Amino acid sequence: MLFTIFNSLLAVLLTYSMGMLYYGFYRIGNARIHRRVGPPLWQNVIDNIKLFAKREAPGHGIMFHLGPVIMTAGTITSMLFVPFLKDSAWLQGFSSYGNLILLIYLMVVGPLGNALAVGVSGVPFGVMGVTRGLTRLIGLEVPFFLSVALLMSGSGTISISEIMMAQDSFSNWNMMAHPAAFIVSLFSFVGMMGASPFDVVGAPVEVYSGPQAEFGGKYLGFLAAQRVMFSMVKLILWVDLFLGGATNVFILMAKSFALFFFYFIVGAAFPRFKTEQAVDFMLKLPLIIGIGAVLVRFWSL
Amino acid sequence: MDNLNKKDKAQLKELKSPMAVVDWAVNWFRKQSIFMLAYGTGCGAIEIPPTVTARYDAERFGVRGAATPRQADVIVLSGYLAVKTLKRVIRTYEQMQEPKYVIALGSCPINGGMYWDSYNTIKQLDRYLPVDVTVAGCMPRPEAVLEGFMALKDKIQRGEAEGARDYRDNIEKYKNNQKEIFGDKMLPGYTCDWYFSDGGSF
Amino acid sequence: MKIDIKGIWGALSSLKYLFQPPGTLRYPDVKKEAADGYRGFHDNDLSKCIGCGMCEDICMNLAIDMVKPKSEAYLNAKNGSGLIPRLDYGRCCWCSLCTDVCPVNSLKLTKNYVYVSEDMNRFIYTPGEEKLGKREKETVK
Amino acid sequence: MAQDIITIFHGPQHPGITGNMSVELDLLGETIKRAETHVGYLHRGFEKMIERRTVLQAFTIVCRICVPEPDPNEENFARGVEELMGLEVPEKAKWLRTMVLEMARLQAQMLWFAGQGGSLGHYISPQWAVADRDLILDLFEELTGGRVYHMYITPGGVRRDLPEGFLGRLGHFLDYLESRLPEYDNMLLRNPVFLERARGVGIIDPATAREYGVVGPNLRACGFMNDIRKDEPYEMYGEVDFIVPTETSGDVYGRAMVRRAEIEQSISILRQIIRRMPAEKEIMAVLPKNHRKWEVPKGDTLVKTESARGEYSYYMVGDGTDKLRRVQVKGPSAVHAITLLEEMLVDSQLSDVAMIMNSLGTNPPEIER
Amino acid sequence: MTETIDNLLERIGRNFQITGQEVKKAGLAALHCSQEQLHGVLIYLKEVEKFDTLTMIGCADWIEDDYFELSYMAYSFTTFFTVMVKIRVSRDGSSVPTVEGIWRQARTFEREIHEMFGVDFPGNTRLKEFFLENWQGMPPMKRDFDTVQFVKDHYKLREEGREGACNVSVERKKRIDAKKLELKKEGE
Repeated sequence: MLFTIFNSLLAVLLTYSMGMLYYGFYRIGNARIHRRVGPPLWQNVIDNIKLFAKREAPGHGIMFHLGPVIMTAGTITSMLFVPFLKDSAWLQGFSSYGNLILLIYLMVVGPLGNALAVGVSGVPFGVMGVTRGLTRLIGLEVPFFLSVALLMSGSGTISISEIMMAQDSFSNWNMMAHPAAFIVSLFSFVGMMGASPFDVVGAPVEVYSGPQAEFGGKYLGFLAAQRVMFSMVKLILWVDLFLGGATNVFILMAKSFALFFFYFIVGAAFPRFKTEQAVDFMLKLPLIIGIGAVLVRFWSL
Repeated sequence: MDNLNKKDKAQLKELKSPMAVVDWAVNWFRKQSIFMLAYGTGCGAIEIPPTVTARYDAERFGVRGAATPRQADVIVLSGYLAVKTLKRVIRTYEQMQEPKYVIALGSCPINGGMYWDSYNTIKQLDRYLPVDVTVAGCMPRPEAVLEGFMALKDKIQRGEAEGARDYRDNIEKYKNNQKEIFGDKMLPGYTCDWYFSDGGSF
Repeated sequence: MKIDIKGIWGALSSLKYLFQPPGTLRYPDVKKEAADGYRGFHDNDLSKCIGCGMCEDICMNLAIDMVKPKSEAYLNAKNGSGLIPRLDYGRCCWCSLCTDVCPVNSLKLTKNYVYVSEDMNRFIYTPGEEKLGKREKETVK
Repeated sequence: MAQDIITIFHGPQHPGITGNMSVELDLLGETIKRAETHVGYLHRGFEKMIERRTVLQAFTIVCRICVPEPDPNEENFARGVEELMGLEVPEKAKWLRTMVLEMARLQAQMLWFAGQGGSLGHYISPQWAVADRDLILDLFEELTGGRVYHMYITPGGVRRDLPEGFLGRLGHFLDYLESRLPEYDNMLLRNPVFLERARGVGIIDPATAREYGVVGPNLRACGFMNDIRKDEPYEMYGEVDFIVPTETSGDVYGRAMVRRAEIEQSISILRQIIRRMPAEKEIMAVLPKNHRKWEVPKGDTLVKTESARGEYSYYMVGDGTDKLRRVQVKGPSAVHAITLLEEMLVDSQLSDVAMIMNSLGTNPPEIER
Repeated sequence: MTETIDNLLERIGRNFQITGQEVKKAGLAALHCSQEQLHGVLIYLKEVEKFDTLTMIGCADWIEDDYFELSYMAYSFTTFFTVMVKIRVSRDGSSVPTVEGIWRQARTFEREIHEMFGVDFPGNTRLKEFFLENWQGMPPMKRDFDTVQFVKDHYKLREEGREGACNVSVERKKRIDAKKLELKKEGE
């Protein structure tokens, strides 16, 4: 039991530092594309600590306080059901008790909790951001479910660990074995990470910063930390599902960074879609590929 | 990118008690990460984009834009303030979270500037809001604006950038001054006090 | 449904700057000299100033007051009124009319432009007689 | 189900607003049902201040009317005073004025480009465009002594002659900018997401454009070839060759294309000016030394200048003293930012507000002075 | 026959009672008419002469003769002529029916003149507060509105550090007198 708790803490620490590192790179990389120097690599950590060091934070009653907490809790719970490494006792969390379907549900819990808090705050921009987020979710989830379904039927299991185990060599990686599923999932991946062109939820020029509009001080600190950790969870999940998992932390970082780099270039190069354009986009190309792949799959069964 | 520069290290060596070190560290984090509220109040708004974009790149110093007052640390009042704007600025300032800072750019907030005889702009900003740093110029160049940010950083590190506390302590004085121009169309008291039923922070 | 491959490729082509050195002027380390004739802060050559008050007259912002200097030593023999201009940087707009109108070219604009203070009362300055901002907590460059 | 309309204020403190103004929006979901513009956050009472100042003193404040592009104001004011006083401007001064106006147009278009990208959440464009615009400001700094406010075009001529080697540096800059333009196109203007969002949004139909007196690129994007530089040539615009680019769609994309083409035209005009700049030294008409002796005779006139966002009109009234009786300013934004914008925004989406306002070139200080 | 601005003025003069007209410069003419004639002239300009748009409505305060001069500037995109139609209205409590029905953007211009000069435009649908907020007292653009006095009453100018300003001519006279006195003494 103690080992599990220690392992969980380690997972939190690892995702936090990995996330801060990646997003530090993200800011510097963006700055370079902008032809400027950019902040130091650890600027995100400084920002985060500063937010926690703010003396004041606005409150709107108990539900508002709970929002960031639910969000962070949701993130950490999802994290615990994702195995980080294969063939290792380390960084497994509770993944042996859960499966992919549970995880898909858990990943939605955080945003829903936040939606309640934003609703309590009564800020129209926040409410609008949440509405946009939920609308966008419809677009994102459909291709994601399709690719996950393909994967599950392909591997014949719903356990993440087992899916990961099955990918023993490069040619067996799900990315090679089920290229259609991988491509479809990449679209939802970019959307789930909140990169342009699917970042309409928190667009500052439209709805201030959407769901975060009313959060300041330590709440924002929680949300910022939560965001980077959640991004890492998604990266690791994709590594597990499609890139053959990782046997140690360095391989994990290398693989997840490759995915992160993809997200980064897409985010840097494109402006953002409107909400319905984003949903439209998701329900066109990815959906067609996805449905095509599913049909092919059932044909071959 | 020497974040802990020589000046900081020298200061750190002089500190004696652990609490002082903690205070120092908190101030260090505050000064290294400054979220600037994007509110173009006057002409000076035109020199803010060059300051934060590629040519001068204020993000090197940890200065970045924030969208809403809740997330911001510093409000840059760039130039003259019409009476109508001042009302919104006060409201915005009161919504920001402590510790919060004000940078004033240009001549106009100091003594009216070239609009000293205009019937619709205020003449002395520090009568209505606590100003931390003022930069001279009409408009200040991006270099001068950067120097303004550095002066603010020094002030934060010294622990003297407590405009918000000053505003709370002397709320009577500030509100009376504001009343002089708004008359009975005053804003309600300190925004947080009436906006949040549970009293703001805990 | 059409996929605009050319457009997508074009958009991605801007990412090539990721591998190129940035074009930022690293300000505090590298300073860019202001151009000749930049309208920065004032300087008054007191050996020439005749105290005519033309600068005070033309300034519509009432930024210039003619005042008695701290000591008579600042005045030259030709100074008719015994007064020199004092500037209020809470009014000045650096339009340069005062220097254009100066009959002996004693009042000039320099290339310096950085003056940051924490006190709004410290923006009054008599060029020639004193230096701008010798006090603490101020930045002058 | 009852329809829940919520009212929000888009501005004045909002990252998606151009300058310091605010639009009150009634929203049903994300669709705008009613829009109302609130201005006056920047009102300084310029007309009153000009009444109190002599002509020479007033010329230094008119440039503050429009922050992104101050020179058309100086030009208008100077030309109005010259018309009223019957002054003759030396030829070189006219060339210099034309050059400054074109440089100002170029930098204003860059600023528009920055805003257009920024309003779509594409953060490369503001970073690149503002940094490249800074190079023009450096040239301005050399020529006029100021980065943003130049106070260069004065009644009777211009204030300074060209610095040594200035035209060469201007030419270099133009070459640089021209080499960058394809990259700008690739980055934003041909970006599939931009096309998807900008086409068919914020349409002004030609009849409305005419009736409201929409000016500048907004008018030209509706298919009209109207440009004050061509219609009523001032300074040296009659001497240089340029075309007036037009589009027919009248939407955000059309306006973007017109502005993009105008950048090229400005570059070509500036190249012609570099070639034809006279060498003489005279840049000022002869005027009394004492500014209180510049008497403006009784009479009134209307002067117009084409800025990057459209035509600036100055109605100037002299009354025989050293001060002007009245200078009334109508900026290009005054026609579209209030009544027309309110009508355009109805039934559009909240996401498009920032983009539409940027593409119209809304600039509050010129509405309210 | 090419269209000239003189022909245009002549045609208008034939149809309406014009009290005065002048050509200011190429493409810019002014004509004076009474308030009753205003709408007729403007509708004629728009409908018959195809003056598509209203550039602006100018207003000048001639306080000596106690009237405001309103200039409606109509602009034609085909001939590039501007015609200023000028009317005189009394300085206090005057009202001019709106021209919003002819050109819609006149709404904004009238709204501004209403706020800045206090001229009433009956029929204008948006005649409410525009630039100023909660303004009481005299409209600010009137000539007799003293803005410096207003500033002194409502705002405080920073006086600290600005003491001791001297008048140049007074000081010069003092110094000359002192010199003279010195010379006199020396002479004695």
